[in-house]
Amino acid sequence: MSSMLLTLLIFSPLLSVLILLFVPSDDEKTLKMTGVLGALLPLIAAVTAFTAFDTAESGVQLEEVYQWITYEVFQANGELNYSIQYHIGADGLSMILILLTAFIAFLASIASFSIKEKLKSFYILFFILELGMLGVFSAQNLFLFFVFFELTLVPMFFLIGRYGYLNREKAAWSFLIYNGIGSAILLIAFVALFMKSGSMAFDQLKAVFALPEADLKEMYLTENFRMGILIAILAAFAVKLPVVPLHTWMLRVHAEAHPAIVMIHSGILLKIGAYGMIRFGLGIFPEEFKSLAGVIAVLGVVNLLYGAFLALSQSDMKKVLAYSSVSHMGIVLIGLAALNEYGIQGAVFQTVSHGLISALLFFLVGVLYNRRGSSQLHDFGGLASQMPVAAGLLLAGGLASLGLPGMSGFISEFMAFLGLFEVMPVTAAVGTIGLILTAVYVLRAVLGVTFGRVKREGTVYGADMTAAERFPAFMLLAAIIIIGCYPALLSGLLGATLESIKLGLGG
Amino acid sequence: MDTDALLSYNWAIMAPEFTILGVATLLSVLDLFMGKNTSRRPLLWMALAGVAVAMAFVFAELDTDVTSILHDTYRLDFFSKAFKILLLLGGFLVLLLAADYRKKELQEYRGEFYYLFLTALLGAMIMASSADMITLFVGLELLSLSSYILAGIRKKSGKSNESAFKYVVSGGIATAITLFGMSYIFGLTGQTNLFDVVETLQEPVLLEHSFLLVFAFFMTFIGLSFKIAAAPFHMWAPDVYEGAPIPVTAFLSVVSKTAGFIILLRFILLTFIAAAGIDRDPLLVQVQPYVIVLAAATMILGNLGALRQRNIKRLFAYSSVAQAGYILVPFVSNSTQVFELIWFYLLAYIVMNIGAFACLQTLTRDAGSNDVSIFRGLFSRSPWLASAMTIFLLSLAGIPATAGFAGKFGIFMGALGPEPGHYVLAGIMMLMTLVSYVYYFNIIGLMFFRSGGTGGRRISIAPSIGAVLVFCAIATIGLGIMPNIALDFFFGQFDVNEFFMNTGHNH
Amino acid sequence: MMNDLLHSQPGWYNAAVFFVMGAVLLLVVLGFVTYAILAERKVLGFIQLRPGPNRVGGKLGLLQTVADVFKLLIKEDTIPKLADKPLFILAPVLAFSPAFMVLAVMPFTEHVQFADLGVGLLYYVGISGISTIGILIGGWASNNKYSLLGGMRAAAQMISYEIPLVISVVGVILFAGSLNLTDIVEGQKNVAYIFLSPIGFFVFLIASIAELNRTPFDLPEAESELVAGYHVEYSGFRFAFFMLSEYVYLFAMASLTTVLFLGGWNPIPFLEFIPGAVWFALKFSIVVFFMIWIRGTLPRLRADQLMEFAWKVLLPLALLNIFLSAAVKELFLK
Amino acid sequence: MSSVPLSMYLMLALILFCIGLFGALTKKNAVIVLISIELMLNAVNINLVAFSKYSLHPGLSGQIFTLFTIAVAAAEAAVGLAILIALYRNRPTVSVDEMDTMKH
Amino acid sequence: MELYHFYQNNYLIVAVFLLLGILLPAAALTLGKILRPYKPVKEKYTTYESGIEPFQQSWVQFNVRYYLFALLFVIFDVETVFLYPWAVAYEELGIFALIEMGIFVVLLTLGLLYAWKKKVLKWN
Repeated sequence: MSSMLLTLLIFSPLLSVLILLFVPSDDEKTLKMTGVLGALLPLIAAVTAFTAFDTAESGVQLEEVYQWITYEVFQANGELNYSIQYHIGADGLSMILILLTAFIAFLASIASFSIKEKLKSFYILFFILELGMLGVFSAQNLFLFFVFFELTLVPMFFLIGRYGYLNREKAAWSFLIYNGIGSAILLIAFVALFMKSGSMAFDQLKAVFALPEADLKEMYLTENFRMGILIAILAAFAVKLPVVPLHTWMLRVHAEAHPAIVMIHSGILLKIGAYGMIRFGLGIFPEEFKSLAGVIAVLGVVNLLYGAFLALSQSDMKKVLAYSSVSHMGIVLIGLAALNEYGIQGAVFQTVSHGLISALLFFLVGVLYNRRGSSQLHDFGGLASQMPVAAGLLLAGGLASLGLPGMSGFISEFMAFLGLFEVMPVTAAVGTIGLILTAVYVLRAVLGVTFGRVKREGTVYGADMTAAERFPAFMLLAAIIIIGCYPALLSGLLGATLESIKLGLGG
Repeated sequence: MDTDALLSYNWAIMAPEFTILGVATLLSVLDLFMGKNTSRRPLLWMALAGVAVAMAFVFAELDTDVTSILHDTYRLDFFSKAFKILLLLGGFLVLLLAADYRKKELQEYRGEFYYLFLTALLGAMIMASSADMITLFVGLELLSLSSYILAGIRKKSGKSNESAFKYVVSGGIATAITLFGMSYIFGLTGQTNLFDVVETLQEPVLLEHSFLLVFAFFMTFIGLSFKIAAAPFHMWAPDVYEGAPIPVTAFLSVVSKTAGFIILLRFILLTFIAAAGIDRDPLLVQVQPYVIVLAAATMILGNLGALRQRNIKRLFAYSSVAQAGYILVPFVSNSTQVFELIWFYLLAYIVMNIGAFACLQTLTRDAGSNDVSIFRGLFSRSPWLASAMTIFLLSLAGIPATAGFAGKFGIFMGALGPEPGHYVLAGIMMLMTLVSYVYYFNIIGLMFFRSGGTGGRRISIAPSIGAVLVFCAIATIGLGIMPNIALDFFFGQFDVNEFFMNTGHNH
Repeated sequence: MMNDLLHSQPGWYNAAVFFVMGAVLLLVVLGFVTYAILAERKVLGFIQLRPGPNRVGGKLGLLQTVADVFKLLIKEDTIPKLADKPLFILAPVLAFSPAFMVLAVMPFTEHVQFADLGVGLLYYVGISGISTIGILIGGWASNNKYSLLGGMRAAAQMISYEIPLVISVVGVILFAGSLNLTDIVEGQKNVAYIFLSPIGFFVFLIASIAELNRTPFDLPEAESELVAGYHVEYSGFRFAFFMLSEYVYLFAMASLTTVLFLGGWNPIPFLEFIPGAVWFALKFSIVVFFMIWIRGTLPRLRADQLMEFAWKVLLPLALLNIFLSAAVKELFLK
Repeated sequence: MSSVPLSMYLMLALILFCIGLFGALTKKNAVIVLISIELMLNAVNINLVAFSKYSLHPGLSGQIFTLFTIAVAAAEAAVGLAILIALYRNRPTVSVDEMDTMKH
Repeated sequence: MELYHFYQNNYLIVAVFLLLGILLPAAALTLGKILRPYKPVKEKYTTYESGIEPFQQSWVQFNVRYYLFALLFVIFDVETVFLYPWAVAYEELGIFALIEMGIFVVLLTLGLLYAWKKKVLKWN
């Protein structure tokens, strides 16, 4: 039974979808209950999977392999089978992200209580989205990865377009088009890889590309080909991450979608970009990745600075957060470019911690928006006096975001920069400017809202956060602090996996 | 051909064709002698039964060895069986669509509709299992002539007539061009039997006339590309689709297109497989750039054309042009994959496109308009219909977990498999897929994001349409998740030698 | 001599000889037409109990037609101002030439035949169809309502009757196994096909009368309804050519009937001593007489009866005839 | 009067074909368009018959092919004309230029 | 070669007959031109309409039934294309060909029946 664990985990949201189909659409209470319980289910499964996971082992665990599709091709040199397996499993990296996904999704399901209309279809789409995300992180071959990857695209399109603010449709469209381009590039790269190497499974691909150069030539896997594929893959994930010139869609989504969606989007979906870069870039093409490290580092720094600068001048809280996401994702790139243990660990940490922090902040902004009908900075001020809890949480989140020691943000930034300083000190030094800027814009926004002058007299925010609102916020904050104080929780999980990545890099 | 030889033929293998022919004849006689005001519904059931019986015969023949009778003009091999299954499946579904077509004009000419439909189907089936230029041509024309009339069957509608006339003219020109090419093939070889043609084409003396052979290739290829509405001859499609009643449109875009690909495979591949082009290179390799241009042009024109359509039938016309472009891609794959890829894609195309047409028919009838705005707010009016339509549109757009994706994935494999891979073509195809997102998702957006539409009243779905919708939706999803069901069926039986070798004489 | 000529290298010499022989045949045909018209008038007169032409050329009026021809020759020729002039001029030629061309394949006796084509019958059917176009053009080019209507009617009638006509001879082809007219005559050495395929003959005869636009199928030129039909605007010799082509067709059709069904030059048993040419002439004359006789006897059909008769009676009969002929062949000739 | 070489037949057919194609694509009168298509098909017939007698591999099947082409061409013309008549009943014109009710 | 000459000669005769068929009208009309009078009067060149002033163009639209018969003619005439070769070759083909032709003719008859029932054969 335990061998089916991951499958059960991935497809557990389907059960909720089935139940939801039979719930009448006007029965709000049942819908909400089903939604929350439905999101709890994968979380429980994920924790179970975690307990079954042996952190000391480096390889992929909880594996399941079934023959799926076979293409028979008759060629001049005989019959050739291209087969695709249903192959899932998890190593440390996957496990962390699966846990993160289940956790944030659960909280997001609570955060979506503020949705008043079309709740039924919301939850249905939500669970399909969760299925896709869980699948993405546990897929062990390219095909499956791509299927799940695209599977997140469609529900997300609906979720953005149907639930959210005024310009949500536009946001949905730009989400679709940009991510469409990304996945298009990805698909071509994957198929080319498949046709040339004859396999789609990660481990087999790794083995193939570890072959001597002469053998690779024979399979037409020339250096140019490998480089081309790597660049294509990186470009595809760069859209997702997003890397600077390709980031506009993400701003729109963050500004227009419903907070619960943005929690998921910023907390998990963006992480697919980072995950993909680590998994495919580093995992399969370590050599080629090395030669691109300089470029990636520069891109990371650009991201960091650009995001920070623009966040400084935003008047909308959501925009501030959106740019801060751009900026923080730069840190992931920086960590990756370092290509050493610290760097990569930093990148992964950043992935997780930004997931938690941005989820928290977006959730809070959503809460405020519900009270005030706006998220413009100048509409707020003196929040601490009327909504102390909310103000406190906001402050805590802001501090986590700027990297206060003791919170998760600090560890990741610290490690990423530590890694980069080891190899590219100049670039890293430029990057640190971004950290300072971060502190400035976060404090400007957060302090302005919590303690600043009330811009307009008689502003009434209404009641402080309800229990349903407090729960997710406190859970997230707790997670942030726990990781910040006890990073070994992650690094222990990650250690063995990092080891294998390092092996691929040649020590 | 004496009496004994004729009696010795295994006529049983023609059972599917005889069934269709018999039913068509029977229906035409019955229709003549039925009273003017008698309902023509029994004819529908008979036609459906006929198609089902023919389908049963095809399945019963699956184990039959390759047999060819009538001096190889009729040939039963797996290729023909596999494609006949597609044709009959498509035919069956379209007939079900027609069961609900309540337009007054069509009612009046119902009888004609049924038996012309069957004769068209018969023509397509003859094409699927003939290996002689004359029978191929006769089958093609049987299909074409019947379709011309079908397109104009609402003879009191000016649009229907106009579309039929345009169809006749462009079809006639295409036929003439094809025939002109065929006449040169006959001239070079003195044979009309395809296998004899192949044999004769290997004579060294023909190398001196390779120019003529290349000429013949282009003429036939261009002429035949009319049937599939590929680039130089796609302009008829929008007009004809718009003018014809929806069941006919569905027939043209699905069954007729399948038939077009059948003849392309049977005729072009078989005839020219061993032919030498100019300078003695293999002809099929030499002309590949042109096929690529054709495929690319078809995709581009189809997708860009669809972008600016407001009329939903025209939109689907352009979309089907684009789909034809995709299916042309495997022709450059240089391997036997071309059969399986085309077969599978056509199968997927049949279920998804007929499903979409079923929705269209319900909606256009309900709204009395062909404007794309009929989709407004469909989800709130009729969630099931909207969900089904979404599945079909997603499949047409090639989103994973749908049949369309499995098909497109295969096509990419075909394009990138050979060395060097056709990256440009794959890139164009991917880009065009993205363009297609715009119009497919635009419909989805209308259904889900907008409200309004025809007064918000609910839409009733006729039982037969419901059956089509359910079947197509299940098949679309099923083939998307488990494409191996269909692929294994194909691989289990398909033998490429059987297609290219002249075996199976039974005398 | 003819045989040698046919097998020699073709050249201008051959062409010249053929030309002379063709001209001779043309004169013969013209002579036939001249006296066929006279004969027709005489026979009609006889049927109607009146003498017919009896002034010019003796008591029998032997020169009556000759005089008529000369009259036509010196008549003023008018082309209506509104007519389509080139087509107006072309039409009579187009009507006449095929009528003469079909005679090229007709085997009159064993030795008197011009072109011995393998597809003789098909040639006849194909070429004779062109005349319809001539008539149609004539009717249309005149730009006259009567003539247009006449032309259309003629065309409709001729194409309608052409179907049973061509299908009714399938039986004959079946028996002879050839389209060559000589072969067909040879095939009737023992028994004429009229006995083997009576229905075919019946259909053929009726259809051929209709094809010739003769009473009772002479609607296209019904004087009382359409003034004169498609040639109402024609005068002088242009008119003469329409008339001429009709009578040349009479000649050709009678010959064809003789060849296909009556055994051509084959003699009746025990009378072999009489030369083939005489037999042919005799059978031919009977057919011609029969046609004139019909004209004198039967009234004109109504337009709808005319068309429906072709499609609903003659065509099914012709189709039936195919199988009857095949049955006869299977039963008696194997 | 020696025999006519094959290339002459092919040339004739090609010329006819091109005239037909040109007419079918450019003529405004619908009937002429149909006639042009017939011309193209007849060019094919000339090709087939010429090939069946003079090609490298003479064979009767070309002539049989021609029979089928003729039959099909007739059917096509009949269908085309029938549709044209139906069209004419709805809108009295045979000008191809006026068949433009359907434009994006 | 002999046979080929025979073949060519036969068609030469056909050509000669065509020439004659055109020459005769040409000659006769030329002769007539010399002999016949030419006295144009305007009225002579008007269209004849039973003595009244002609009115309107006469190139009017034809009744559609003419087209229908033309279509029927085209179909049936061309189908005989198959009957003739069949009849010629019947001797070698035997009884089975008869059955095949039976099917063919039955289909033709069905077509005729169809036209009949659809009142295409009615002249009105």
